[in-house]
Formats: sequence, structure tokens, C-alpha cells
Amino acid sequence: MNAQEQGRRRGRSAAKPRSAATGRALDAGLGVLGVVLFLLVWELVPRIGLVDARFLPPVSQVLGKFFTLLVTPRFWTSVGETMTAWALGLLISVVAAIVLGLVIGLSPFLRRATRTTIEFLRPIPSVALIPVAVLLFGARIESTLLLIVYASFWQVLLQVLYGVADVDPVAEDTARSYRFSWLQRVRHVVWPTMLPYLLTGIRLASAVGLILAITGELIIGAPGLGYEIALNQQGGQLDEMYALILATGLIGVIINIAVRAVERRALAWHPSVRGEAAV
Amino acid sequence: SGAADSGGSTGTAGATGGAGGGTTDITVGVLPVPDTAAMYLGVDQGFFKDEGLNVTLQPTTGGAAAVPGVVSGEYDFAFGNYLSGMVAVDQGLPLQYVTNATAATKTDGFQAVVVPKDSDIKSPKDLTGKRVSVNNLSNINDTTIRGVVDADGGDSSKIEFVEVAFPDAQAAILNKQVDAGTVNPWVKSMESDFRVITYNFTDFTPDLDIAGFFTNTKTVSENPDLVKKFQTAMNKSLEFAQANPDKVRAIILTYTKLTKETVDELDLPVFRTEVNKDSLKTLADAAVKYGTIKKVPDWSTFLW
Amino acid sequence: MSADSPTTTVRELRATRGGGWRRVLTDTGYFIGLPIIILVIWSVVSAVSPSFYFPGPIQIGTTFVETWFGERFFVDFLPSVGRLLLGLVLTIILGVVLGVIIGSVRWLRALTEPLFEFFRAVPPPVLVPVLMLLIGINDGMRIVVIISGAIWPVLLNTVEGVRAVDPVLRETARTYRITGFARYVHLVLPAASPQIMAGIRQCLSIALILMVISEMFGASSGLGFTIVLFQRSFAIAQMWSGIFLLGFIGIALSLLFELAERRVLGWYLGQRKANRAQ
Amino acid sequence: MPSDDTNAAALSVRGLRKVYPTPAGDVEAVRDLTFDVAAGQLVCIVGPSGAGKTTLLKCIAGLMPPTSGTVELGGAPVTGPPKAMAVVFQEYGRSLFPWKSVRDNVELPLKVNGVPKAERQRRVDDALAAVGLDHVPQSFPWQLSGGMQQRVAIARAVAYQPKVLLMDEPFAAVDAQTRADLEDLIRTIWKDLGITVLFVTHDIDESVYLGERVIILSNSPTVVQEDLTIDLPAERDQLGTRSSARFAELRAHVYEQIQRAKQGSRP
Amino acid sequence: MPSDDTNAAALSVRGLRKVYPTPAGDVEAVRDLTFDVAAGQLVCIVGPSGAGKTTLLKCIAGLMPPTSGTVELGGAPVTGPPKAMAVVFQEYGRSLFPWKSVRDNVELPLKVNGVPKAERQRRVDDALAAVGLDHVPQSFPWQLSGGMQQRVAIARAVAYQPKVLLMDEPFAAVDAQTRADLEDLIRTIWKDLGITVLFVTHDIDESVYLGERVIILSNSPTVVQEDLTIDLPAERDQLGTRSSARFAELRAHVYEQIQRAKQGSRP
Ligand SMILES: Nc1ncnc2c1ncn2[C@@H]1O[C@H](COP(=O)(O)OP(=O)(O)OP(=O)(O)O)[C@@H](O)[C@H]1O
Ligand SMILES: Nc1ncnc2c1ncn2[C@@H]1O[C@H](COP(=O)(O)OP(=O)(O)OP(=O)(O)O)[C@@H](O)[C@H]1O
Ligand SMILES: [Mg+2]
Ligand SMILES: [Mg+2]
Repeated sequence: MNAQEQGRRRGRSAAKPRSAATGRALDAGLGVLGVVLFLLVWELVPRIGLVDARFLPPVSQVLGKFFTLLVTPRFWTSVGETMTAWALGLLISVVAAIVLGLVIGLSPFLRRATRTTIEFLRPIPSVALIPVAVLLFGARIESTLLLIVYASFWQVLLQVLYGVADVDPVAEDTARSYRFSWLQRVRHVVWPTMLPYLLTGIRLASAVGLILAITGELIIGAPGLGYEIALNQQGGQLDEMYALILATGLIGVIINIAVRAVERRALAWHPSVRGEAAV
Repeated sequence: SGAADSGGSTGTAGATGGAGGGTTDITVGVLPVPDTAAMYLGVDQGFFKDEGLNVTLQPTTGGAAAVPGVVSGEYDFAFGNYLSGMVAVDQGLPLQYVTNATAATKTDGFQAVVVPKDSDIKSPKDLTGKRVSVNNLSNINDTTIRGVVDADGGDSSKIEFVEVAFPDAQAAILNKQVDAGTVNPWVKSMESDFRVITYNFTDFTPDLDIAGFFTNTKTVSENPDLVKKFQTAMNKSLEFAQANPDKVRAIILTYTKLTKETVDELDLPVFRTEVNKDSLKTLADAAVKYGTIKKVPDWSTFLW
Repeated sequence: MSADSPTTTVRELRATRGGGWRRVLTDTGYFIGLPIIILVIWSVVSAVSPSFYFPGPIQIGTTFVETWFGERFFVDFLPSVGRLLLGLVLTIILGVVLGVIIGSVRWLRALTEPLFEFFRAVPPPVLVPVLMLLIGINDGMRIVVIISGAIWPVLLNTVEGVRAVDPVLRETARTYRITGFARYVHLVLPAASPQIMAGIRQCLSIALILMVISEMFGASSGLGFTIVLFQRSFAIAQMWSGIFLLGFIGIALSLLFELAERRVLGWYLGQRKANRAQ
Repeated sequence: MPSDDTNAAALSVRGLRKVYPTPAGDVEAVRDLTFDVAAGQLVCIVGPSGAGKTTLLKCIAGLMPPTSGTVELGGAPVTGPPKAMAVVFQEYGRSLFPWKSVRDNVELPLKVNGVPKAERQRRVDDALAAVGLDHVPQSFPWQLSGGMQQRVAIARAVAYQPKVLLMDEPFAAVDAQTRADLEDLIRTIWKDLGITVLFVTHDIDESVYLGERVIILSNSPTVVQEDLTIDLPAERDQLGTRSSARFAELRAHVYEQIQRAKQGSRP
Repeated sequence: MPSDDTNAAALSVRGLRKVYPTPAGDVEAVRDLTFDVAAGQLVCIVGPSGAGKTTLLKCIAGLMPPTSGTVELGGAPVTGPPKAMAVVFQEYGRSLFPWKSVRDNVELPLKVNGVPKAERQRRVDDALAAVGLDHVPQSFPWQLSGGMQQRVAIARAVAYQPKVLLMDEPFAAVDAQTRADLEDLIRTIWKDLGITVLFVTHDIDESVYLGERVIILSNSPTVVQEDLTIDLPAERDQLGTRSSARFAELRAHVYEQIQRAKQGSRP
């Protein structure tokens, strides 16, 4: 990710302009077709007996269940619980990562001194902390929070560090030669350079955070969608289980779309967003 | 050990000294399975209110999550099978069981080890050298199954136990991923696909107590009053549950996702107030023998 | 034609190397300084106020040796790592091949885009029960779990990378008539490699997570299972030793990756550095 | 590889028009360009920034289709990149493969076009020596200064031995001395190989010094402002030619035309 | 903001040496540079690529400390970026803040240095008009062609109204006509404001046309090859001056010196 992603963005911006609206409509049509094909396969596989329908109910049944779920308050409570844990966890990790990332990233001494520690802590999979979470907090929201924060914190922190390191030395020299103060340099040079990295980090973190929120609920039993999935699985109500899985996927898609929209607004000046305008 | 420290003062949210007519808020960790029906029913029937206890039921996914909850003081009481409790106590955690919750049925299986109809496994000893699924390894199921197999003349050290959650067990057996599997609840309608090899609880030792409610030893020593109230209410609930199977079935439907058909078929566990100490001793001996725990618990502090 | 003034690189090589020993010492200091400080603080804290849940580093260290240098190494560690590596290799191959195909064929990309967005968003743990039903409870299922969750960063990054080949380069290749297979070997794959590697880096940590998750369901051996078992039986020091073992695996993976990256992306890292300096 | 039909019109551009569709509306980069280039001719193209010089070159190279009008090369219409044509792109830095060494960059087109190994090596060596880069064959492009990168791109085109060579501001990044050397190199290659060269520049002196003809483009949307024959002797040298009176006259003429073009005058 | 001590040595460089420590060893970019610039003088610096021109400028700008030797500005040693100095960097594209519009880029230094709003606006407008960019104030730098970007950087420096202006190949990316206009702009500003200008270029004609003095640097490790006074009349114009005989002489002299510098001759 990081700088490499930046590279990709620059590349994309230079890509040939699309042949306008017709192309986009065609793409959307194909996309819908893809979804329809997938649903068709899902419907047929259990119907013609490739897979036992007891284990994989046909999609029509699952969709039916999904729509009935949508009007039950219990479903929305679960969604609320999951999203609360997710949003809170993300908020904590983003704030912590920005503060720490700026402090560490701007000091060459700290950058070098913390390297090994970060490299050790970062790859510890947060699910490995499930036992710790269970021991410390039991089946409470704090358990899920611990997992979410641990997993998403590193994503954001690394991106912030990359971003701070990516400040163009020429831009930095320009600011210095025009006698910007330290704070003004952070505000006018470091922060804008870091922003695209930060948003990438947030996008990654929000995906990972959702995974961990659901996992935590699923395995630990903290309240939320994951717990509902576990409950339905234990009760053998597979259609509802699949409907809930569908819901988690859709939530993931919505989060992704939302973060990208924020990115587009915040980075109107950035190559990834400027699109065809660039020459 | 320092475990008690981390809990701080007992988590009883309300005033512990609710001596008079005031109510005390307590939180109880439960599993949303039929075994805890008596607890749900008791709350529903107001037996805990009668004792001045305002109960919040906190569902968890397993006893393993409940133990830390009790140790840390988050739960005042929690549901857990006796062997889980022995394991925790074996590691030095300060737990004490205060009431019974479920016992194995005398007659038929609430829980069973089953094989596909056409399997050549005929009796428990045939499980030697096979793959058998249990819901949790190093726990009550594999311990009792080993006991049953050895008693039948097989060699339990040659069984390969695999963890499969109860709901997945049927599929695992049918797809031949395991040769035999532990299912719970075992219901008659499964007879079309499966054959029972052993009802591993009843076959292990008759009248085995399976699970109870436990609390922190600190609560017991500092707040015996509260424990007493809980025990009274719980015993009332158990007796009521045992006497009213229909009400039990009805309440199960409210907190599990089991279908009505399944629940109607369900062979309900026994809800019994007095603890069958002998059965627990047998269980503990087997657990030591098979290495699940290192030593038999001190009964005077394990049971209240 | 006049010769160029010698380039920096040439001169750099000729120049003397200064202060070798001091450099090594400071580097080592930076490398182990903070970890040692943390370990010391941790030891002191756990000695002063011992906690059941947080044993001291020495206890965890000895437990680590007792626990993992023995039978568990063969029964739990090796199979887990084997599945992880196999899963990773399959993930990368599948992801890159599919990514190159989808990235090159516009209609295929349009057809699959929304579906992929969805599948990527489904938290992989919820797929475990499904895959258990569909595939069964075996190594195959665990490897599929790893692939199904870890493939997305590789696949999507490859698609993007293939699409984002610099148009000037693409036109250069066209005018020199570099087409067909040669185009993939000399242009598309190298150009996309920074992004593919970025995807692989992400996929490493996801694969490790999924290895653990896949062993938390229906397993009777493996690291994920063992750690949960330790937790359930309140063997706290063993549990921590398992968590650290996972950390070490993570580090080993990322070191391996960096080695590979330096080989594959030598040109790219050099280029970035060159752009940065001055 | 001297061209065998030296007298025919190697390149013929007729009524070329190019419109870029953009989200904000269409941009008419080139309105109507018509000119012929005889085989073996060296033609310079000058014009204000944004006039459409790069656009024109890309259409000739078959890299993008004109909106209307035709480009014919050796009598056949151009539909894709033609054989035996080399292009030196304006964005020289981006046209080099950063994952290949200097040598490999120059060699790659020969390799995929099946030139035998021995000949390939000879050609690559010669080309690198010609642009003064024989001392850095193992370096990567990004280890070189801008001017050196540009010369790698030139060496690649030279080693390819094309019949038609299109160059888009190929000397923009090199210093004055090197630039003079490279100008002479291009004229030498052009004469030795008898190839057709189209050379885009915005250095007026350079266009006059190099070309047999200078095509001056108008402001965008672009038409040909003037098609000027450079009647300087075929043998040119940096000091003598540039200080000749005729050179100064031609230079002044082109200068004036471009100034008029920038002010929006059209022929 | 005319300088008030017009006759003192505004800038004094004494025994400047700069060694870059790199992981592979030390690189001696500048060996020993000594020269003075009087306040209000316009000095051009030429030299082969890699000679250390940018390095020199950065040391003067206080952006990095010399390895040995001193730089004094108005009598005080330079330790950090001095007040009232503006630098136009060689990498103009990277010196613009891509997240700010053209206008904001020019305005920002004034803002952080506390120039009142009304005056700020006036100065920004004037500077943009002077470089011919008053029609695109709301564009972002990356929406402009290279030449336009370079002009934004120049406008930013002009609006800052420095006493000392350092420019590092500021016209490399603009076309001939614009370049001529900008050269005249620099001379006008210099004369009107009485500022001290250091101008790095590798266009020999430009250095002679612009400067009162041309300092020619040797090959790296760098010393002063020659310090040449340009004795052309103070009033210069693009056509007249450039075609004068003295201009041609000076031009030829500089050309020759650079060629010798490139061949490694040292004074
Ligand atoms: N991909 C594109 N999309 C939209 N407009 C474009 C595109 N490419 C070029 N143009 C426009 O077409 C016109 C001609 O561009 P072109 O690059 O051909 O100019 P040029 O003569 O090469 O300029 P320069 O001397 O600056 O290289 C310009 O106005 C430019 O903005
Ligand atoms: N940060 C650095 N680290 C190491 N070497 C450097 C660094 N910056 C410059 N150099 C070297 O110092 C020498 C002088 O570089 P400098 O950029 O000052 O040259 P220049 O005269 O500005 O060249 P050009 O005309 O190409 O801009 C070069 O050999 C260069 O390779
Ligand atoms: Mg162009
Ligand atoms: Mg320079």
C-alpha cells in the first residue's frame, strides 16, 4: 500500500479517458449481470442437489429471510451494536495512530528507535488476542473493541508514518526558505502530504475493523451481528445465518463506499481523484 | 494467586448490603442452550424477585468466557459444566459452585455419540482408532467418552478427538469427516440418518450432574447472604422446571434459535437441586486419569 | 561527444567508508534499545505486582521453550505453518493470474467488480461455518479459508496495477511492437509489480489471521486451536507464549517478504529513493 | 537500412483533425493539418506550447486514431504502430522501463523483434557510444540525470534502425554542449541511414539548424501556419552555420511567425 | 522593498566546501568556492551539470550547513533560512503545494509571514499578471503545463518581494518566447526593486544576456573556474543585445570556458 498505492493512483489518473457515459452505463450493466449470474448459480446449486440444501439454502429463501429480517428491531439492534463497536474502535485507533504517527514520524530518533518494536507488534494477528480479550473483559463490547483497536491501529499508524516520510524535500525546503514555523510546516506541508495516506489507512482499517468486530462477536459472543450468526448456526437456522452473512457483506460494501466518498471530497487536489483533468 | 486482585471489589452492581427489603442487582452469565432453561424460567416466574434479586441474564458463547467474567467480578454467577470448573480451579482460579443446573437424564439421551446408520461401529469399544467429534476438547465430553470406551473394553488413547461445534456435527458425520460425533440435543427425528453408540453422560455414570452455577470464592466469603438467596431462588426454579416440562419447552423457544419441532422432540435434561457428589468424584477421577486436570479438586471449597 | 562527469553512484563506490564500528554500535542500539527497555519495565512491574493474566517475561520465556520445543512443534506448529505457506502460495498464484486476466479484459472487470466488492467485504470468519459445510472439516477447508480471505488484496491490487501501466510506457511498447506474451513479461507484470507486492504484503497478515481463525473451528491441533485451548484451561503463560509464537511467525513472514521484495522490486525501491534524495 | 523509395512521399498527412473528448466537453487540439514529407527528409515542427505537436506525432505513430483526415505512410493508411518506426517521446523519463538497465532498455525492442544476439549487441553498443553513454550500461534509468535519460531513449530509437524516426522535443533536458553534440548526431544518422525524420522542438535555432524544412504550427486549434524550406547548405556545423547571415534571417523569420502564431494570427 | 545598503557586499561566500555523506561513502560536491556579490547585483552562475550549482544555492539559502567555509549575508553568517530571501527551486513542480490553488500557492508565504490581507491580494495579483498567469488563479498546479508551473514558482518569489532572490534554472521548462519575456521581467524587477539576484542557468546566451557578472564553475569537486564581468550596456533588449558583436564575443568566451570545465580543466 502506502507509496505504492500512491503510484497506482498517479497511474490511474493518466489512464485513457473513458468513452464517456455510454461506457459507464455498459459497465454498470455488466456489473448487474455479474451479480445476477452469481445469484442464479447460488439458486441452482442447492436446487439441483450439487450441495445439500440443508447446508446451503437456495438464494431465494435466504433473500426472503433477509427482507423479513430488515423489519425486525432485533436485527437493527445487532447492527447497531456491531457498528458502535466498529466506529468506536476505529475512532480510538485513528486518533491514537495520528498522534503517535506524527510524533514518531517527525523525529528521526524516534523513528529509528521504535522500528523493531513496531515491526514485532504489528504482525501479531489480533485474533490471537481473543483469548486475552476473553480473559480480561469476557463477552463485553470491550473485548471486541480491544481486537478492533489492535488490528486497525497498525494499519493507520503505518500509513501515517509512510505519509510523514513522503513529504517532498523540495516542498519542505520551500516552506523553510519562506520561513514557515514548525507548526505551519506541519499544517501546510506535512498534514496535506500525509492525508491521502491517512485516508488509505482508514479505509484499510475500517475493513479490518469490521472483520474483527464480527469475529469477536462470533467467537467471544459479544453482542452484535456476529453473535446472531453464531446463534443461528447453533440453532440450525441456516437461512437466517446466510441472510445475516449477506448483511455483513453489504455493510462492508457501504462502509467502503462511504470512506471512498470522504476520500474524494478531502483529496480533490490529489492525483487519485483529479481524474481526466490531468494532462 | 493474583486473580482476585484484578477483579477488584465484587462486581455486584447494586448495594451488597441490600439487607432489608431492597433489591440487589445481579448479573448471571448463561449459555443460550436448553440446559439453562431453569434459570430463564425462574426469572420469568419471578422466583429471583421473591428473593430480592434483580437478575440480568448475560448470554455468553461458552463456559470459558464465563469463568473470567466471574473472576473479574463482571458476573456475579455463571453457568458452566462441572469439568470446566474443575479445570479452572486446577489452575488456581478462585471458583465455587453454588447450585446445580442440569443433570443427565436417567432414561434416554439428551446428548449422544452417534454414527451414520450404515457405520460398522456397533458399540463404544469400536470407537478405538476412530475420529470422534466433540464440541470442546479436554472437557466433559471427551472425558466421559473415554471412560465409556475403556469400560467397554476399548482403548480410549487411540481415539482421535476433533472439535466440531454441536450444530456442525451432523454435517461432519454425514460428510464422513469424522467417524462418530457428539450431538446435542439428540432428537428422535435424527434417527433416520444416525444410530446412537452411547449416551455418553448416562453411560459414564448414572445420574451424572453436568453443569451448575458458580461464583467467586470471594463472593461466598464476603456475601454469603447473596449466595444463599441465589441458591434458594435457583432451587425453586429447578424444581419448578422439573415439574413443568411444557413451560420449559416454551421458554427455550424464547431464547434459542431452535425450531418448535426440535424443541417439541427434545429430551429434556433433569433439573435437580441436590448435587450428586459421587458422580462428580467419578468424573474428577476420570479427568485426572485422562490428564484433563492434574488433581481432584478440594470438594470442601469446590462445592458450597 | 564529451564524456559525462562521473555519476554519483560511481563516485559513491569509490569513496571511503567512514566510522564502521560506531555505525554498527548505534544501529544495534536503535535495533534493540526500546525492546530491552520494554522488557525490563515489564519484568519489574510483574515482579512488583504479579498478575494472573500477565505473567512476567521470564516465566513466558521458559514456558515458551517448554511448550513449543517438543511434541507441539510437530503436532501444532509445523502443520499450521505448512497450511499457512501453502495457502499463501496458492493465494498469490491465483490472485496474480486472475488479476492479470481480469485487469486485461475490460468486460470481465465490469462483470466481476460489484461481486468482488461484496465478497471482499464479507468478514472471512463468517465464511468458516459455510466452508465447513461445503468442504468439510479438513486441511483443505482451512486452506480455502485462508485463500478466500487473503486473495482480495492480491487480486484487486493486481487488477489495478495492470490497469495503471503508465500510458507512455504502453505506447512505447506498442511503437516498438512489443506485443503478446512479451508484453506481459516485459511490460505488464513488472509495471504492476509494486502494486502486486503491496497486495501481497497486506495478504500476509490477513492469511496469518485466517490461519488462526480456521483453527478455532473444528480443529484438534494447530496453533489457533492450541492457543484457545490454553485459554480455556487457563494456562495463561502457555497462552501468551502461543501469542508470541504467532508474533514471531508474523515477523518471519515479513522478513521473508522483504527479502523477496528487495529482489523483485529492487528497481522500484531504488527509483523511489532516488526521487526522494534531492 | 537506407530507404529504397527515396523519392516517393514517405508520409502524407491529409486534413488531420483531432478532438479529445473530456468530461468537461470536447477539446479540439488539431483542426486541419495537411502536409507531405518525402522519404529521407528531415522536417522540424515548431509551434507554441499546446499547439498539438505531440498530438500530431501520436496520430502519425498510429497510437491514436485521428477524429477525421488520414495519415498515410509509404502509401498505406496508418491504423496501428507501423513497422520500422521509432518514436522518442516527450516524456522521455516515463518512456524508459524503470525495471531494466540502460542496456536492456535499448536492447529490448531488438530482442522482441527477433534481431539475432550478436547483431543486437553490436547495435546496442554503437548506439550507446553514439549518445555518450557507453560508461553506464548497467545503471538503471532512475540513476541517471534527466539529460542522460533522454539520451537513453534516443539510443534506443537509433539502435532500432527505423525507416521513420519521430522525435518529440528530444533534447529538452540536456545541457547546451551535449545538445549541440546530439544535434550533430541526428544529422549524421539521418544522412548515413537515409531515414525520414520528424523532429518537434521549441528551440527555434535548433529547428533551423537541423531541418531541411520547418513546419510552423498555429495556435490551437491547429493548422499549418507556414511551411518553410531551409536553404542552408547540407553540410552544417555548430559555429559556422549558426553565425551565417542566412541562418540569422531564417531564425528571425521563424521567430516572427511563432510570435504571430501565439498572438492568434492564422494563415 | 529596495535594499538600503546598496554598496556593501550583500553576500559573501568564503572557502565553501560541501561533502554529502552517503551510505556508500562521502561525495564531495563543492570543494572550495569564494566570491562576493555586491548588494543589488545580478549574478549568473553557469557550470556543467552536477557541478554543484544547486548545492551552492542551498547553502546560501541556509537550507543546509556547509561542511566548511562560511556564507555571510549582509554581514551576518547564515545559519538558517534568512529573512527576505526567496528561492525558486530547480524542481519547480515539486516546490508547489499540489493541494493549493495557484493563487493560494503564491499567497501562502505572505500569509504565514503576516502580510495584511489587502496588500497580500494586491501583490499576488501583480505577480500573477507579471508572469502571465492572471487567467488561471483558481487552477491547481497539476492542471498546468510545465512552463506554467514554473511561472507560478516565479510569481511566488516575486510576490514575496525579497531582498535577495536565488533562482535555480527557473526557465528550463518554458518555451522560447515566454522565456524571453520572463528574462526581461527578471531584469525589470531587479532594477525596480534594487534586489540582489543569483541566477543559475545552463543556457549560455541567457547568462550573458541577463547578468552583470557570470560566475563559471568547474567540474565537480567544484571551484570557481572564472568570474566574468559582462560589460554590456545596462539597457538590454532581446533582439538588439543578442545580435551585438560584444554579446557574441562574451558568449563564445563562456562557451569555451564551460567546454574546458567539462573536459576537467581547472583554473
Ligand atoms: N488526453 C487529452 N485530453 C484532453 N486534452 C488533451 C489531451 N492531450 C492533449 N490535450 C490538449 O490538446 C492540445 C494539444 O496538446 P499537445 O500535447 O499535442 O500539445 P504540444 O504541442 O505537444 O504542447 P507542448 O509543446 O507543451 O508539448 C492541448 O491544448 C492539450 O491541452
Ligand atoms: N543529497 C545528496 N547526496 C549525495 N550526493 C549529492 C546530493 N545532492 C547532490 N549530490 C551530488 O553533488 C553534486 C552536485 O549536485 P548539484 O545538484 O548541486 O549539481 P547541479 O550543479 O545543480 O547540477 P544540475 O545542473 O544537473 O542541476 C552531484 O555530483 C550530485 O550527484
Ligand atoms: Mg508536446
Ligand atoms: Mg541543480
